[in-house]
Amino acid sequence: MSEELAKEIIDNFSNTGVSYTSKYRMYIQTPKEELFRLLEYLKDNGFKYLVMITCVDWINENEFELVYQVGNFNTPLRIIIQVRIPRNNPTYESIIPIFKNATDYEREIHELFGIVFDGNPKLTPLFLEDWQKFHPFKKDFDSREYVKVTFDSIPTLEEYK
Amino acid sequence: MINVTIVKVLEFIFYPFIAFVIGIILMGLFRKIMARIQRRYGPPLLQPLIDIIRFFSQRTVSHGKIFSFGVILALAGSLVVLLFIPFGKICPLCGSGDLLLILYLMLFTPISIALSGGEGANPNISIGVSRKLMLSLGYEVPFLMIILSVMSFYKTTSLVEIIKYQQNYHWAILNFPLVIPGIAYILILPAMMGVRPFDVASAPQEIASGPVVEYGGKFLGLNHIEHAIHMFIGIALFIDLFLGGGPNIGFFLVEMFIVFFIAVFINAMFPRYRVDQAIKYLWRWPSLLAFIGLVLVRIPVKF
Amino acid sequence: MNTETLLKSILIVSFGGAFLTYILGKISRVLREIFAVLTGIFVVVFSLMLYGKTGTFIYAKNFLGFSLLVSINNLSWLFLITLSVISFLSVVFSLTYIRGHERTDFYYLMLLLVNAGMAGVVLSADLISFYIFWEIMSWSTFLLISYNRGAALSAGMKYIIMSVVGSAAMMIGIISIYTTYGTLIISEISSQRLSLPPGYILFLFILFSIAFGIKNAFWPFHIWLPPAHSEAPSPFSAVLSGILIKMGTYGFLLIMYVIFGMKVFLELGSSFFSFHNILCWLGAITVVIPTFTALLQYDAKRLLAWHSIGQIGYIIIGISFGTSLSVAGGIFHFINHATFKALLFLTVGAVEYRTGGVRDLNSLGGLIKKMPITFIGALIGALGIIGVPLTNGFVSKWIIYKALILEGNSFLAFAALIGTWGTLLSFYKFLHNIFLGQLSEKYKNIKKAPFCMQFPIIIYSLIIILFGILPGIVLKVINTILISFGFESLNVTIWGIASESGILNTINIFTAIVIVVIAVWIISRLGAKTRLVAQDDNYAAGSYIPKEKYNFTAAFYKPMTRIIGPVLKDIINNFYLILGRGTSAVGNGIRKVYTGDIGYYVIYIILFLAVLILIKVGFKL
Amino acid sequence: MDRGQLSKWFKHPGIMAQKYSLWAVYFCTGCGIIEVPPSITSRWDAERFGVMPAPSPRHANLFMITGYVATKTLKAIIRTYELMPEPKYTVAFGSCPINGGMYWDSYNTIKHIDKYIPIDGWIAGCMPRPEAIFIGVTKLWMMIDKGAATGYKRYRENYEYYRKNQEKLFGKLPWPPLFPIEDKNEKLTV
Repeated sequence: MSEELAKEIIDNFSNTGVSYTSKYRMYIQTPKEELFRLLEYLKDNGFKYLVMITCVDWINENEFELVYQVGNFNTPLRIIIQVRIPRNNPTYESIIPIFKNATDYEREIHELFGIVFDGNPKLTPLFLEDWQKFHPFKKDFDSREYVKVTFDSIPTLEEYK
Repeated sequence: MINVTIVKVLEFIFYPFIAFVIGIILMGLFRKIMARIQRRYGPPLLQPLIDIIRFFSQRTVSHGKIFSFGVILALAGSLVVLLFIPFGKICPLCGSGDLLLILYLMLFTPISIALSGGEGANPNISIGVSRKLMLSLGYEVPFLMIILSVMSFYKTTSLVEIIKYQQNYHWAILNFPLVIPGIAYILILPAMMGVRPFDVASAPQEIASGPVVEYGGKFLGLNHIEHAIHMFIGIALFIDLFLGGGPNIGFFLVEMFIVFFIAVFINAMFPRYRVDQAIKYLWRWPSLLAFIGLVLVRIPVKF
Repeated sequence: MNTETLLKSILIVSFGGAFLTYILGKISRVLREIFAVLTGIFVVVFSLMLYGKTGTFIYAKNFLGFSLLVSINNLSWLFLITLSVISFLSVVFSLTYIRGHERTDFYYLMLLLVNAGMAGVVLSADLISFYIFWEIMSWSTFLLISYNRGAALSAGMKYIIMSVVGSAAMMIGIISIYTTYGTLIISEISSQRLSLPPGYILFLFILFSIAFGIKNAFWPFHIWLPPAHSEAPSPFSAVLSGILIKMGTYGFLLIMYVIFGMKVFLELGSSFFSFHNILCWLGAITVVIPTFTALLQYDAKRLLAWHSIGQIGYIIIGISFGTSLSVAGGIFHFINHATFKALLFLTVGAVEYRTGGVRDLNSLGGLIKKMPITFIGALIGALGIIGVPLTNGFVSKWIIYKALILEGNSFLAFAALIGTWGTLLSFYKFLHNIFLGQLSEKYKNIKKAPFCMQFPIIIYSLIIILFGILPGIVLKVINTILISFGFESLNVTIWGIASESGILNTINIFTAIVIVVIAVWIISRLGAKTRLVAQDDNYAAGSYIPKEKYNFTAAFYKPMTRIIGPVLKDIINNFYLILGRGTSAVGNGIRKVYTGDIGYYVIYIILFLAVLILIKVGFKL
Repeated sequence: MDRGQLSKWFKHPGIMAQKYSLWAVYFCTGCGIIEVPPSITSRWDAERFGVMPAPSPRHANLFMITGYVATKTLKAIIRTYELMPEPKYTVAFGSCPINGGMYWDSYNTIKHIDKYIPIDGWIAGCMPRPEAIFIGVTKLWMMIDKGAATGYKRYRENYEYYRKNQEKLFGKLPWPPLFPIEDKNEKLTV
């Protein structure tokens, strides 16, 4: 079942490749512009369930990779779509119109990677203590430096006296 | 004449202490038996007393005048009710009040705890108080029927006379029409004492112990003293009404501990009811028994 | 000032004062308020001077051939003093309450007219003047209920329809009494002990109990009361539920024990289905059903209105149970209910005045910090209506229960007793949702109630506590009334009743409570000093408390109302709705016949003549 | 365990009662809370020493910081600590609250908990077993006896310091300061 689906996707979507298909998994690489259409296409033939959205920081290619995973309730096949977006001041349109439950995934990625999803109403802090200053999951974030700045700078009682 | 007043004054002063000591022992036993049932060693018998002393040594906060005064009034309410309940021969104020008065004096404590809790402005307290009031409405329906059947059976409203009748003939629970209200009373006793299946009003897990959430040091101490005396009153009233009030104090204490053990074992076994489950239970079996008792007392059926 | 001039001057002052304030009101606001208060004071002073006096005097020679008399005895004195005090305090309360509204002089005219009508009803010695003052009272009540337009109009309409039906029933009763007794003067009627057939007496009793029952608003005739009380302006609903309902009680007492006498009333009907037994059971239903429907309300005044009906049930049980103890309890409860119900309505009025008309129990909260005096008033009122010892409500309820239990009638006693816990639940919700809990931002800067509003609240609270601790003051007067009714007197002492089976000694209870409270206060001083803290320093499971959202008021007794809610559907209300729809259908039918254009009427006349001729001719054949 | 010596009870009941009725705030701050249930149930019953979980911080006088403290939990810990009535003691479990432990370089855990709230006793072990908790409790008894468990006094005297640290970490705190910052003596009214 997954082979014909892969063939159809490759035919009618420009420069999208299917790197791996099996009974349970299918990996698709697609450019930024094609993602919306691809998701709608998959949702039409049964992939109604957005499992999760994650993000990978390719620092040396100076790119972020957004990974969308959609599932189908009556087949074990999971489709994983990888999209590359530029790393400096990254923005991308939100997929809430297609999958409503994407808000919190995008909110988390915004908080931890700093990618701004326009169209997402609630980009408020989720886990962290509303610090707009830094995005901890980016590779160039040095947490030891951050700890020295925020925590070690606070004096102990003896130093304070 | 003078030595009667002296005896009355002495009773007036020492009766609350006796009730407090018995109440503390009951609470201590409560925790000890619960521990032993759960196969653990359990605190010393006088642990509630240690807790109270610790509460009085802590400095806490108050949310306003009604908050502080309500706690004092709650304990005062319980003590005043205590003075009207005969305990064996001791009964300081029985001359100027009867069972109806005790029934209404028992309103003092829930109202003052509710008012002082309300001022504490915490939804946990409001939920706890609304549950306590609903539960009290739940067990008042059978309780009133039981008391009315006893009163109209003996054609008097004064508790002292009821005890005198029982001591002359035999316990109220033994002669026929009053057996049924007696059983109904045993069914609702856990609800009146706030024991496990019915401790929904002060549930520590759900509403952080309900009305007492904001009570800190001395307020919690006063609340624990009030709980001890309330336990004493609950059982003493049942004994006075149905088990003949005990000719002397020793017999009274024995009856008290037996009734108390029943309550503890019920507490150890049952999970906690929801409020509407508790009300449905209280309005089904105990109310039916109490109603049958009321009808039988009203229409003298001779067997 | 002998009694005759006193009685006449009460009527003149109250009626004259009403019209005077109306006229002066046109000139200036201050004059209107001064005169309104003056009429109130004068009526109170005059009724105080009438203590212990009796006598009947004629004040109008031949009004349609009858002479109208006015009389005073212990019973009417008791009602007079209560109604004058309550109306005076309501006038004082409405000085500031009504200042902002328009048509204020119309409001004062109507309020003083109601008071005058009530005074007239209580003082009248013959049935004609009784009926006239009754009508004045009903109509001015209707105009006052529909004072602030909108929903009040339909409430007033519902009230006036039912009270017109009641007055019609009373008029038929008065005419039939006149035909049998030949006279309309109450004292003469009660002195002729005619032996009338029981059926006829029952007919008279039913007529009068419909008239007084509707005004008294007990169970089957209660539907006008909740909308009327919640729509009327607060000072007037204090008068309405404090004393105006009690005119029905005065009427009941009049026909039960004065006009027909005690023996006739108690023997009416067979042993179980006797008239007074049915009335007792109606009273019992009136105690239970409205008290628990009050639990479901979330508008403060509607809750209080349903409780007025509930408390009337106690009075009805007391009066119609027939033993001296129960009648004493019933009369004492009427005075107590007048005090704490008026107090509760005034406190709601004060809250309404300060928060800009908000009465919804779900959106208030925390007003104790801003309006402490109003809170203390509402607290004492609530304790009174629940019947907590040391308040007057307790003594009267205790007397009624004792009477019921001594007769062994435990089912009635159970219905009455369970009403108390219904009142306890709904009045804790009333106090909690308005005064306790978190104060919301909207009411951060409201001020205390003005002095004109606090003065009546303080006076009522003192009366409740005073009568609670020393009930003997009122019980002595009631004892004289009982003797005048023909009951045997109770040995009443200053601290309560010392009957053989179970004594009530309020002074001992008071001293015991005071000593114990002082002792516990000393114990509480043992602990360390406490630190006063604001309302937001509260336990919220570790997080800081969410502003505006940390109050539990909306579904206060949800589990309970889910159980008793479906049971308490107002069947009586549906019955009246069906009745209303039926009458309007009949009306439409008749309108089809009288279409209004002449042609039809001519045809009807011709047809009718034809039928007559036919009958005449027909027989000939 | 001098609970039985009545003479001590009469000499200074406050201290003895503080020792033998330690109610712990039932607030699971970190991974150590998994050790508390076994210590209060039938195997190691803590209630025989008077240690009991308290339903609300107002009832408690012992606060156990069990395990590493996340930044967001610190806000709740400060709030609960301030709600507790005055003679109160805090005990920290394991090394993470001392200096961050194995999360020493993580951006969202607190390194030195005693910069924000005063700690009286430390129990070593990642995470201490119930026996270690009881030894800690007995050590706390000795400190209370000697009057060395004065965390709450330290908090009251240098409240300015603690408040400044807390605000440096969290910015503006929503709740007002517990003790007035200007003058040290708090206003006590009944």
